[in-house]
Amino acid sequence: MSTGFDKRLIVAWLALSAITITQLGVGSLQDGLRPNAAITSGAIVIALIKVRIIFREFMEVRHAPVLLCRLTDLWVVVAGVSLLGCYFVGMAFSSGFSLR
Amino acid sequence: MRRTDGELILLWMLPALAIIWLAVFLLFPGFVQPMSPTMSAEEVAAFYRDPENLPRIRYSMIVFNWFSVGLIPLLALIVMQIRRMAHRTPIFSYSIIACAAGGPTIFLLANLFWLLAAFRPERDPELTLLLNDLAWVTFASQVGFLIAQSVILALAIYLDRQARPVFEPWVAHFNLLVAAAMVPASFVGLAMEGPIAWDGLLTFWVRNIAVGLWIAVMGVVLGQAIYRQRDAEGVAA
Amino acid sequence: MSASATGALPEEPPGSLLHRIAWHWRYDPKRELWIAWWTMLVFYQLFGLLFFVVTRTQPPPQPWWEPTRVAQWFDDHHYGLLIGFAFVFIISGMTALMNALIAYSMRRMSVSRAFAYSYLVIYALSTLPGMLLLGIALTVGAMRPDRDPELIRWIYDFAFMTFDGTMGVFLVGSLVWMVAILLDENRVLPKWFAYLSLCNALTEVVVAPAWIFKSGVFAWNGAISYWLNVGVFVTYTTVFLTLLRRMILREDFGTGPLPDLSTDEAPEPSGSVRAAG
Amino acid sequence: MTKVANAQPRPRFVPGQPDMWAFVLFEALVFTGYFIVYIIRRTQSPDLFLQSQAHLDLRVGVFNTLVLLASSWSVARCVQAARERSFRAALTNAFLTMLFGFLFLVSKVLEWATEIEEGFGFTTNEFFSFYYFLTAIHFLHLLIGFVVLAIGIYQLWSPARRSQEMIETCATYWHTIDFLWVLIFALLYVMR
Repeated sequence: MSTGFDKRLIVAWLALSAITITQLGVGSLQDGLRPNAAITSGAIVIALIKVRIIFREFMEVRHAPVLLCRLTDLWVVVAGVSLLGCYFVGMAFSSGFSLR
Repeated sequence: MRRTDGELILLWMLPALAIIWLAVFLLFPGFVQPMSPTMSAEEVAAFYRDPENLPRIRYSMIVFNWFSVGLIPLLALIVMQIRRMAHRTPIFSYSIIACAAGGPTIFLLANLFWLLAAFRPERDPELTLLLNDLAWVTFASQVGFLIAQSVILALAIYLDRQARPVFEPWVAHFNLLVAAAMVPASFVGLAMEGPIAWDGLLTFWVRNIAVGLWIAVMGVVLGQAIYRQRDAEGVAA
Repeated sequence: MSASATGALPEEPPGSLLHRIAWHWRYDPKRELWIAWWTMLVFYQLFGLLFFVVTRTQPPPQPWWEPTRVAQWFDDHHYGLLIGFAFVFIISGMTALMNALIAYSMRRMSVSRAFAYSYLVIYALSTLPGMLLLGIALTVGAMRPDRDPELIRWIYDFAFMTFDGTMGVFLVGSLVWMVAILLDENRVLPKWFAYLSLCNALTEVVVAPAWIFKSGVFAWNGAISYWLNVGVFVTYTTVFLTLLRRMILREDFGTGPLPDLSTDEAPEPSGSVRAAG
Repeated sequence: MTKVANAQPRPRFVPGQPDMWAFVLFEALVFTGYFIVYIIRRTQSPDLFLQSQAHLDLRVGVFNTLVLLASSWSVARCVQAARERSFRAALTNAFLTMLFGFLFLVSKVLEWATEIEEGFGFTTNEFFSFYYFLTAIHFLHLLIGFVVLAIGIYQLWSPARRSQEMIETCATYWHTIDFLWVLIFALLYVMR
């Protein structure tokens, strides 16, 4: 039983670290200094996936009552929607203003 | 030595403090005939520069700086009496402690503004006027804790339901009256002349006489209560 | 105090509000606590009304204004400031009863009295930078509109920076309350409220940049230094008002763990007996 | 539900005091507030933010994240070990967590020192204000985390204490430091 749990933790940790290391690749992208909606959305979504893994595996929300699962998932969704929403709405407004 | 002996020493400090406070009041040239808010910046600056006034301002305010917090032992003695009342909780004694911690700080602040105004009277008159305003408004308008301590004490007395209450009910009525007398002072900013200006009848005379009267009356009833407590303890022992 | 007084309580009569208040004044064993709690409720309502409506000093005006604009602001708000702050000064002493109630919550816990006393003195001190200095400064500013605008702006800065930029008293006060709740074994207040106090303390830290920035989200009226902080503070205040009310309902004047609230939220007459167990 | 969980039915429970989750969720909301403000301000002057962001070293950010993920992993292992009453392993993992936390602390201070040396301070521009603000408020959570971790270690130390509930509560706090950093990392270092 012990090793079973331990394995799950290792897998979670390796997955999280691997995702993080792939984000190094963004740094080597030579796209100049321009806003990039794809990278931004990717960064936010990946971060939230990582957060959810931390919730479920490390913080053991997996085994917690359904209410806590729902609440944490709700927060992940709210954070995702509001961060992405603010980014896209904000960008639309700022480019709209710069066009005029 | 009984506990009340120490309390009596604290209480008997009060007449000495009262004399000091009265002396400060008479020595400070801006009190006996209170400075008017209608004075211009030049007049205020001249008041502080006047070689007749300057030493009196400084020495009176230095003494006030020493003893303005002298009210705290009186409040502490009131706390000790509230603890003897027939209450279920220490809410009222805690409240008076909170008033004791908050109130005198404000008088100290007014005192500091006066001392600062007198420190360099040769500065720009506008600045002296500002310090003078800060001192007077702080001194006059800050009645919140004085009102609170009177009202809380009145509540405590009303709810002290025992055969021989610590204070007579009239002390509570008196405290409410004192609290009411202080209310107009907080409107000091609204008028430069008249009864609620900082040199006015309500703000200056009524309020300060109320404070003086409160200290005197509370001193006397506290004394009675402590001596009675001491006698009771003597009998018990 | 004798617990027997709670035993034979006459039922609360259904009459008018005044009758009910008179009944509580005469018979309710918890009247002291209720006086403090209602003072707290009324104070926060008045505080909101006076600061947001009468004086219109909340949300705060812009920190980047030029002196003449600041003088203009004082002109526009002349009577609101002078009358509003007069009422603020009158009610400021109500904080003493409120802090006494919170200190009492700590006294009811199984912790040292030192916690109650620390909180009491810290919050007694907090009224000065927390609202009185603001009131004094703005009263002085509004009194003489013909003052040099540079001096008026000094008054303005003095007022708003002492008000918005004072953090330590609330920070340390919240932490004292938090530690007391976490150590308590009498279940006076729930542990989650202690962790919420930590959140409140952490948002006090966030105000600090207001001393550095004159505009933007970290300024004294910025989205982070002001609005988020106010949002957290209002939540925190609402929560502790509710929890203190429940504490008074559960109060049994014993020294052991506080009993649970029965479902109809009525205090149990036998509460004082249960405390002995 | 996953198959594994079905195979081993366990009673559902919140690790540690459920109360700590009030902190986690409330603090998550407060940080969402900070992030929203940051993103809105960022979209209003994207060039300034991008140019300033280029002065940050993504590798440092990745390193920070890896260190904190490792600390989260070790504190999770600490909880598992304590649950199985193997306290020696639990203590080792708790100290390991402390070590990772300390590594993060040092690397953060070094990063700040580098930025300041290059002339990028708190008031340099809006990006750096946010950068220092978000990293500093997170740093404060980390410092509190050391106190929390110390409480956990104190619990593990003596057989007389060892409250599983306390240890799990401390772990929940520590994970909060981790997941908040994951978001800060994405927003400060990665997003464009």
